[in-house]
Amino acid sequence: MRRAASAGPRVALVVCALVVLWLLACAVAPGLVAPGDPLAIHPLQGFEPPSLAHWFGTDESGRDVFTRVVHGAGPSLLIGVAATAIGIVLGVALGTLAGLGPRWLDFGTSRLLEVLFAFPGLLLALLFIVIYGPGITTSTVAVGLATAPGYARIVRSQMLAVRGAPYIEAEVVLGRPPLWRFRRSILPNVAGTLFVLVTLGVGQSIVWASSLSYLGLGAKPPTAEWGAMLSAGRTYIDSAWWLTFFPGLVIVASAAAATVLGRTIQGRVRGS
Amino acid sequence: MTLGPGTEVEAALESAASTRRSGRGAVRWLSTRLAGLLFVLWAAATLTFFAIRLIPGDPAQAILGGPGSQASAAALAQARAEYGLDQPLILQYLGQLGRYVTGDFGTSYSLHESVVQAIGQQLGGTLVLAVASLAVAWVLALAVAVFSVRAGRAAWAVGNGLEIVSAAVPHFWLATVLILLFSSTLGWLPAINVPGPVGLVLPVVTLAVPLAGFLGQVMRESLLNALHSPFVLSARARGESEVGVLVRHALRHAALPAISLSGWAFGSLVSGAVVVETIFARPGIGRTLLRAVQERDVPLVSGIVLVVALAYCLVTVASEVLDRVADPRLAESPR
Amino acid sequence: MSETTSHSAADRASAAAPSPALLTVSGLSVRFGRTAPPVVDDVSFEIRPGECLALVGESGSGKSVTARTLVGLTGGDARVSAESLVFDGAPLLSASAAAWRRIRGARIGFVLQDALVSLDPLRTVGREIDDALRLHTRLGAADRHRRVIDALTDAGVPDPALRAGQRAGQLSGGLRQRALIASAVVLNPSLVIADEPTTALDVGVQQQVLGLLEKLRAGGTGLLLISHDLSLVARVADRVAVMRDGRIVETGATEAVLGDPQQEYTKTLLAAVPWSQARGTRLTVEARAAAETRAVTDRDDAHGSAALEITDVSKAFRTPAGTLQAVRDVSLRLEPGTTLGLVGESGSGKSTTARIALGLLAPDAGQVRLLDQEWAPLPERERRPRRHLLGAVYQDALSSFDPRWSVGGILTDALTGGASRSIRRYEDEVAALLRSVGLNPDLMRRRTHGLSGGQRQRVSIARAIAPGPRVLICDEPVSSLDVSVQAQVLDLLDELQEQRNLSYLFISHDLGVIRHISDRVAVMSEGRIVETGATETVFSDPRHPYTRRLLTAVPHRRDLTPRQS
Amino acid sequence: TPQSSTGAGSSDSPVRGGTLTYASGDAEPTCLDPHVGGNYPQALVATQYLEELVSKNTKGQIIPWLATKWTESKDGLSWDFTLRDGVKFTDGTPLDAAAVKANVAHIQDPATGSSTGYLALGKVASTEIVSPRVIRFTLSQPDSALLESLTQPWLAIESPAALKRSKDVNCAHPVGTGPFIVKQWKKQDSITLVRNAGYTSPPADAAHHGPAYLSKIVWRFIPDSATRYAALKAGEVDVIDNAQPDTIVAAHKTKSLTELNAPRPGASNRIELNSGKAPFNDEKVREAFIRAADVNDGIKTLFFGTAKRSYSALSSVEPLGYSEPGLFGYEPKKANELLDAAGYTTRDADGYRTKDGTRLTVVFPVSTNQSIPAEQSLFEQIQATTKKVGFDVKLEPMDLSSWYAALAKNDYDAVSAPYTKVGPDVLRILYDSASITPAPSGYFANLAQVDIPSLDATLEKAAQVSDVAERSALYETAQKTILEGYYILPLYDQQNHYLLRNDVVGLRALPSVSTPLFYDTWLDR
Ligand SMILES: Nc1ncnc2c1ncn2[C@@H]1O[C@H](COP(=O)(O)OP(=O)(O)OP(=O)(O)O)[C@@H](O)[C@H]1O
Ligand SMILES: Nc1ncnc2c1ncn2[C@@H]1O[C@H](COP(=O)(O)OP(=O)(O)OP(=O)(O)O)[C@@H](O)[C@H]1O
Ligand SMILES: [Mg+2]
Ligand SMILES: [Mg+2]
Repeated sequence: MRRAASAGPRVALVVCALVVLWLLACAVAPGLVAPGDPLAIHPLQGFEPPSLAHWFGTDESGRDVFTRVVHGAGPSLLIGVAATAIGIVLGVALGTLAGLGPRWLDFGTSRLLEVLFAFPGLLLALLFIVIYGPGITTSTVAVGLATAPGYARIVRSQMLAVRGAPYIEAEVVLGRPPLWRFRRSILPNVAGTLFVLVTLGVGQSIVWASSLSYLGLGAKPPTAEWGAMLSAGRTYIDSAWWLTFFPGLVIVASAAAATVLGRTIQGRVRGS
Repeated sequence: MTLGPGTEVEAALESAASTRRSGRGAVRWLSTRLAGLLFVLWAAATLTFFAIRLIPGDPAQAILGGPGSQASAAALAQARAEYGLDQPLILQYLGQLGRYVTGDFGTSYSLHESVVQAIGQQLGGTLVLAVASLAVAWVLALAVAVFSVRAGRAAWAVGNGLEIVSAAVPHFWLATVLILLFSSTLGWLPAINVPGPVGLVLPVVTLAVPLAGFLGQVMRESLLNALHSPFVLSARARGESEVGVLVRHALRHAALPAISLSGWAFGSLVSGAVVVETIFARPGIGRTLLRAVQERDVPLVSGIVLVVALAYCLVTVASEVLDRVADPRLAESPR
Repeated sequence: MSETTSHSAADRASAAAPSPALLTVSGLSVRFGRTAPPVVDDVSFEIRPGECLALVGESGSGKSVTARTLVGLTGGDARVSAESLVFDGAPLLSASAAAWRRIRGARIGFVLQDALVSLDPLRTVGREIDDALRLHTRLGAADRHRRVIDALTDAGVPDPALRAGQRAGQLSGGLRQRALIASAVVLNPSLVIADEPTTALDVGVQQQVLGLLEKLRAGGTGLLLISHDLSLVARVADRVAVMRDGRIVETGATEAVLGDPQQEYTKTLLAAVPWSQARGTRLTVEARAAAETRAVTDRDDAHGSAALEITDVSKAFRTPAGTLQAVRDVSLRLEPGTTLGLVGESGSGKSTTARIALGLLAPDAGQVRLLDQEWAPLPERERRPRRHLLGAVYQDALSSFDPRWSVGGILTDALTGGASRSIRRYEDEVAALLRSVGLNPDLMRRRTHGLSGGQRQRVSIARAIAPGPRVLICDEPVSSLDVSVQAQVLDLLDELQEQRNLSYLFISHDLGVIRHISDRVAVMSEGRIVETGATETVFSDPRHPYTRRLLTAVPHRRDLTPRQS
Repeated sequence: TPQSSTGAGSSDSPVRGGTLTYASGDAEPTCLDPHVGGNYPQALVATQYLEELVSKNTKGQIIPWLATKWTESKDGLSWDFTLRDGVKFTDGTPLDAAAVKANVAHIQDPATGSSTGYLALGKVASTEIVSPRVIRFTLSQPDSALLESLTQPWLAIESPAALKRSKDVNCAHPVGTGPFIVKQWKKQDSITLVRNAGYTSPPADAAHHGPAYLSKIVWRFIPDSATRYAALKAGEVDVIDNAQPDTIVAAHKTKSLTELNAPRPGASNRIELNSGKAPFNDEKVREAFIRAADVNDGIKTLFFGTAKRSYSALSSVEPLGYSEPGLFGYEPKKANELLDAAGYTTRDADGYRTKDGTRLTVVFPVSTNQSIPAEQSLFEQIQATTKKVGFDVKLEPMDLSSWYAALAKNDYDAVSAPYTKVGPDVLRILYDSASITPAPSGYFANLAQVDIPSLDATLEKAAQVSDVAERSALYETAQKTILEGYYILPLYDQQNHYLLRNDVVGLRALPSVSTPLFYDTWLDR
C-alpha cells in the first residue's frame, strides 16, 4: 500500500514527541514542571487573566491554572491509560476467545460484540456510572467498558488474520505445537497492533472522559483533572476564556499527539 | 462523543469487511441481516432490562414523582403492584418481552406519557441532526481529503493536521467555542434551537467536525490509494484529465470505506447528541436519554435503547446496501 | 489464431524499411528524486509504423518507467531529461498538459503492466473503453456504444455486448487483458505501448492476446512490447533492445540479438530460460562453469520404498456456491532422491494436493505415507515427531516468515526445533547453512523484508533443509521470480538434491521449469492426475488430450532460435 | 433590590401583542400542575397560568387575589374566604367555593403525590361550602402561616372540571384562571403559553386590568448557562433565569440588558451539618467546622458582588429573619482548639485530624442540579480552608436522584439543600424533630437532624400565635437556638437573578415566592 508523503513532515512528529514527553514529565513529576500547589486557593485573586505570574491565569478560586493543568496531567493521563488498559484487556480476552476459540465461541462472541456495538458508547458509560456512582474510577471503568467492544473486534480480526497467515502454517510444517505458535508468533504479532491501538486509544479516552466530566459524571473536586477543569471553566466562558481555553488545548494537544505517534508507529508496523 | 481513529473506526471497518467477505445473494443476505437485527434487538432489550435493575433507587419511587416526593408506603406498594414490580424478575422480564412484541413500550415514569409517544416526539430532532451532521461531515472530509491529496506536500500536512486535531476535539468544547464566536461575539448564528435551518448550523458543525476528522483520515488514505492505483494510471493514459480522474474514478473508491463507517458514525453521533442537545437546548433523544437515566425512568431508557439499537441496525443495513450500490462487486462475487 | 501465424518475416521487413520513424527517443534519462541514480539512463531507440520493438531485461531494469515516460506519466517526483523525444514529427518534451491529454489514448495507446488491476473495478468495461471515445471524439452515445462493441469484437472478446456491461471483477484474466487492450486501441492510435501484456495469463490466453497485437501491427500500428519472456519476444518482435540497470546494453534485429548475443548479459538471460536446457544442466553461467553436467541416471525404474506416497486422495471444499471437488482420487509416488514435477493450470488442485501431503489439510479419503510410514490421516500430535523429515518451500517466501524475526532467528529456530531463536549460540551453524544456499552469512542479522526475492527464497530453502528433511514439497517456488533469479534457485535446488539425496515434489504451472527439473511428471487437471510418466516421455509423446493442449499452447523451444529469412 | 423592571426609554403606553421568549435554566417540570410534587420550576411557569387565593405585596402584606376578603375566627381554627365574582377558569368552569374545595381535596389526596402543597395544608382538617362564593377552612390547630402558604403557586386554584381528568392529561394541560393558557408542551423544548383573552382576575397590586399585553410566551428550557446567556445576548430569547454571577456583572455593562434580582423567600442558602451522627454530633466539631470555613472572600469573588453573605437561617426577604454575624467569623485558631478539645488531637500523613484512628471526614454530597457552579466552587473553597485545620471534606457531586438516595441512606455529614416557602414557618419544616423521620420514600426535611424538644415547642407555638410581636419573638428564639447550636453555616440568599432585554417592560417578580409574572409585561419594539 502506497502512503504518499506518509505521516507528513518530520517536524510534526518531533513536535508531537515533545508534547508527549512534556506530558509524561508533568504526569511523573508535576512538582518539577510547576512547583506550586494546584489546590491552594486565593479567593480574592480569582479570575485573573494570563500574566507573567500566572501563565494560564487563575480560576474562580484563585488557583493557578497552569499549575493545575500540569498537575492535572497525572490524573487525566491515568484515566486515559487505565481506561484504555481496561478496554484492551477486555478486548483481548473477548477477541482471543473469538479469534482462536472454536467456531461456536467465535459466533457467540461476535454476536455479543455486535449487540454491544449497537449501544451508543455513551449510554454504556452512563448506565455504568449511574449504577456505581460518579467519580474518576467509575468513569475510567465506564470508558474502558464502552471502548472494549471496539478493541475486541480488532483483536479478533488480527487473531484470525495471524492465525491464518502463511508463516503460522510454515510453523505447523516445522512441527511446532499450538501453544508454542500462540506464544511465539501469534501473540507477539498481534501485540504490535495492540501497541498502536493503545497509543491511539489513550488520546481518545481522555476526550471521552472529559465529556463525562462535562455531564457532571467525572472526577470529583478539587482534583485537577482536565475534563473537570474544562467543564467548570465553561460556565465562565463569557468572562474568563482562559479557564476553558488552556485545559481544552492540552486535551486536544495530547489526544492529537498520541494519534500522530500511534499513526507513525502503525505506519512502521504496516510498512514492514 | 467519538472514539479513536485507530480504534473504533478500525473496528467498524473491520466489521464492515467481515460482512463484505460473506458476499452472498441479495435475498439470503437480507434475510441473514434481518435475523441478525432481531437478535440484536432482543439482546439489547435483555441487557438493558437487567442492567437497569442494577441501578440503585426504587423504581416505584421514580413512578411516584421522583425521590423528592413524599409518597406513602401504601402508594409505593400500589405502584409496585400496578407496574408488576412485585413479581419475580424472570416474570417481569418475560412480561416485558411480551409487551415489546405487541408494540407496548409502557409509560414513562418521568414524562407521564407513553414511551412510544415520548420517543416519537424526540426522535425526529435527533435524526435530522444526525443525518445533517453525517452529510456535512462527509462533505468536509471529502473536501479536505481532495484538497490535501491534490495540492502537494504542504497541503497534505495541513489536511492531516486538520483531521487529527478535529478528531481530538471534545464536542462540548467545540460547541462552547462556536457559541462564543458565532453567537455571543459575532451574533451571526443562534445558540439555541430556532425554527428553520439556521438553528441547525452550530449543532451540526459541532457534531460534524470531529466526525469529519475521522472520516477524512480514512477517506484520504483510500483516495490516495485509488489515485496511485493502476486503473487511474490507465485512465490517464487514455487522456483523462485530473478532474475526470477524481470525479469518475477516485472519489468513488474514496467513498467506499466511509460508507462502511456510516453505521459506526451514526452510533457516535447519537452519543454526541447527548452533549450537543443539552448545550444547544435542542429536543431529542440524546437529551431525553440523559434525563431518563438520571431520573431512573426504566421504561423510557429501555425504549430509547431499543430505538437506538434499531436505528443503528437499520443504518448499518442501509450503509451495506449503499455499499453494494457503490461497489457492485459485493453483490455478485461468489469469492 | 491462423491469422496470427500467417505473417511472414518478409512482410514485416517490407513494412518497416521505408517509412520515417513514428517515435524517436534519444538520450532519455529518468531519475526519481534529486540525488538518486538514474532509473533510466541515456536510452535511445526509434519505432517505425508497423514495426515492433521489444524491450527486454530483468525486473527493475527500467522498462516500465521508460514506457510511462513515453506517455508523460512518469509520475511522482520524476525528473525526465532527453536529447529529443519526437512523436509523429512533434516534440513531446515541451508538450503542455493539455497537449499530452490530446495525444494519450488517441494517438498513443498504453496497455499497463498489471492488467488485472488496470481497469476500474467499480465501472463497467464498456464505460472504461468509452472514456477514450468520449474524451477524444464528438460522437453521440449510440455511436460510441457501437465503437465500443466493435473494439471488443476486434480484441477477440466473445459476446461483446454482454461483456461491455460487466465490470472487470466479473471477467477472467484473459478477458480483462483484452478489454484493457481494446480500451487502449479503440481510437486506432498510431503507436501502442504494451507493458507485459501476457504475464499472469494462462498459456492459452497468452496466445489470444498475442494474436490481437499481431493484428494491430498488421494495420500499421507501431508497437513497443515490453516483456521479460524471451520466447514471446522471439515470436513477435522485429527488433529487440536489451535493458539492464536503466541502460540499453544491446539492440538489433530479433534474430541477431537472440540468435547471436554479443553481450554477456544477454547471453546470461538466454541461458537462464529453463526450457532450452536439458535436465541436469545448470542454468546459470557461473554454476555451469563450476559443476560438470550431472549424469542423468535413468530414475524411471527406481524400486523399493517410496519417499512419499499418495494413494487415492480426495478432498472437497464447501463453498457458498456448493461443494467443490478440488482433488479427486489422486495417487502419486515420489521415489527417493528424485524430483516429481506436478503441473497443471491454475485451480487444478496442485496446492491442495501439496497441503494434504504436508498434513495441513485432512483428506476426505485416501492416505499419504512418508518414508514408508503412515503420515496422513493421522492426528497432528503423532505426526509431529517426524515433521523434521518433511520440508516445504512456498511461492511467497516473504509471507512464510514471521515478520518480526531476523534471518538468523528464523534459521536458528529451524535448526533447534523451536527451542531457541538467539543467533549468538548457533552463529556458526547458521552461517554454514546460509553458505550452503549460496548466501552471505552477513545476512543473518537482516530482516526478511529487506531481502530481494531470490535471497528470500534461498532463506526459505535454508529453513526447509535445516532440520535435515528427506522430502521437500515445493509449491511454485520460482513462479514469482525473474528468469535469471529463477535460474539460480533452480540450480540451488538441483545442487542440494545431489548433496543431500533429497526428494522433491515440485509444483509449477511453468512447463519449462517442470521439464527442466523433474525426473518424472504428473499432469493435473480438474483435480485429477490425467497423465504421469518420465519427463521426456510425457513431453515428447503426450497421451492425454489435456497434456497435448497444454503443450501446444506454450511457446516452443525453437522460438528462441534465430528466424530464417 | 429592584423587584420590577422599568425598561430604559420606554414609551408610556404599553404595546399590545408580541411574543416573549423566556429561557429557563431550571429543570423542565415533569408535570405542569404544581399540586403534583411541587418544586420551584413548576412554580415558575405555573405563575403564568394559575392563580392563588391571596398574594403578597412588596411590603410583605397579604393582598386579595382570587379571594377578595378573608376572616379568621377567634380561636384561629376557622377561616372564611370570599371569592372574587365573575371569574371563570379558561375551560369555562366558574370559580366558586366548590372549586376551591375540590382543589384542597386534590392536594390532600395521596394519589396526587403533592409534597409542598400537602405540607402547607397540613393543618387544614376540612373545607366547607358556606355559600357559592364563600369557602370555609377548618383547621386542626391555629396556623399563623396559612395566609402566607396560600400565596404560593403550589396551592394555586385549578378548574375542578380539569382536575377530574387523568393525572397525565392534567399534568400536560392544567387549567386555571391566569392571564395565560397552556397551549402546547413540547417536551425537552418549550411550553407555549397564549394570552387568556377573557382574563379578569389580576392580583390587587397589578399595574393594569384586563387581558395581558403579550399575546404569547414561549417558555424554553435551556439547561446550559453559557448557551442561555449567549441566546439572550443575541436576542433569541428575551428573559433568562438562573443567570450566572459573571454574566450578571457583564449584563450590567451591556446597554441592552437589565437585571431583575428577586431572592427567594424561606430559608437562606446554607450548609447543614448532620448532627445525627459522628463527627457532627459533637457541637465542638460543628463549631470548629464553621469557624474553619472561610467563605466571605469566596463569595465576593465567585459571585462578583451579586450575592451578600447571610448570617441567618432565613432569607433576607423574610421580615422575621434573625442574623448573628458574630457566630460565623473565620477563626482557624479557635477551630483548632475546639478540635483538640473534641478529641481530634492527632493528624495523619495527609494532614487530616484523626481520633481513635478514624479520620475527621465530612461526606458532602452535592446536587449538581441544585447547586450552581459558583456555589460548587465555594464548597471547594470551604473544602480547602477547612482542610487547614484538619477536616477531610469529601465533595461528591451527583445527580438529583442519587443525591436524594444518599440523604435517605443518612450517607452525609454536610449538605446544602434549598427550601423555598413563604414565611418563617419554613423553620418548622426544616428543624422540627419530626422531620428527621423519613417518609416511606426516604424524603425528610430536617437534614441537620436537629433534635431539640424546646425548639420543637417554640416553633409549634410560633405557628399558632397570631400576635405579631409574640410571633416574631418566638421565631427569634428559635433561630438563635439553631444558629448558636452551630447546626448550619448560612451562606447567602437563595439566588434568583433574571436577566432581560431592555425592550421587555413591566416585568416583576411576585413578592410571594419571587417567580416572574408576565401579566403587566409588554414589548417595547
Ligand atoms: N515512482 C517511482 N518512484 C521511485 N522509484 C521508482 C518509481 N517507479 C519505479 N521506480 C524504480 O525504478 C526502477 C525501474 O522500475 P520499472 O518498473 O521500470 O522496472 P521494470 O523493468 O518494469 O521491472 P518489472 O519487470 O519488474 O516490471 C525500479 O528500481 C523501481 O523501484
Ligand atoms: N480452503 C479452501 N476452501 C474452498 N475452496 C478451496 C480452498 N482451497 C482451495 N480451494 C479451491 O480448490 C481448487 C483447487 O485449488 P488449488 O489451490 O489446489 O489449485 P492450484 O492448482 O494450486 O492452482 P494455482 O496454480 O492457482 O495455485 C480451486 O478451485 C480453489 O478455489
Ligand atoms: Mg515493469
Ligand atoms: Mg497453487
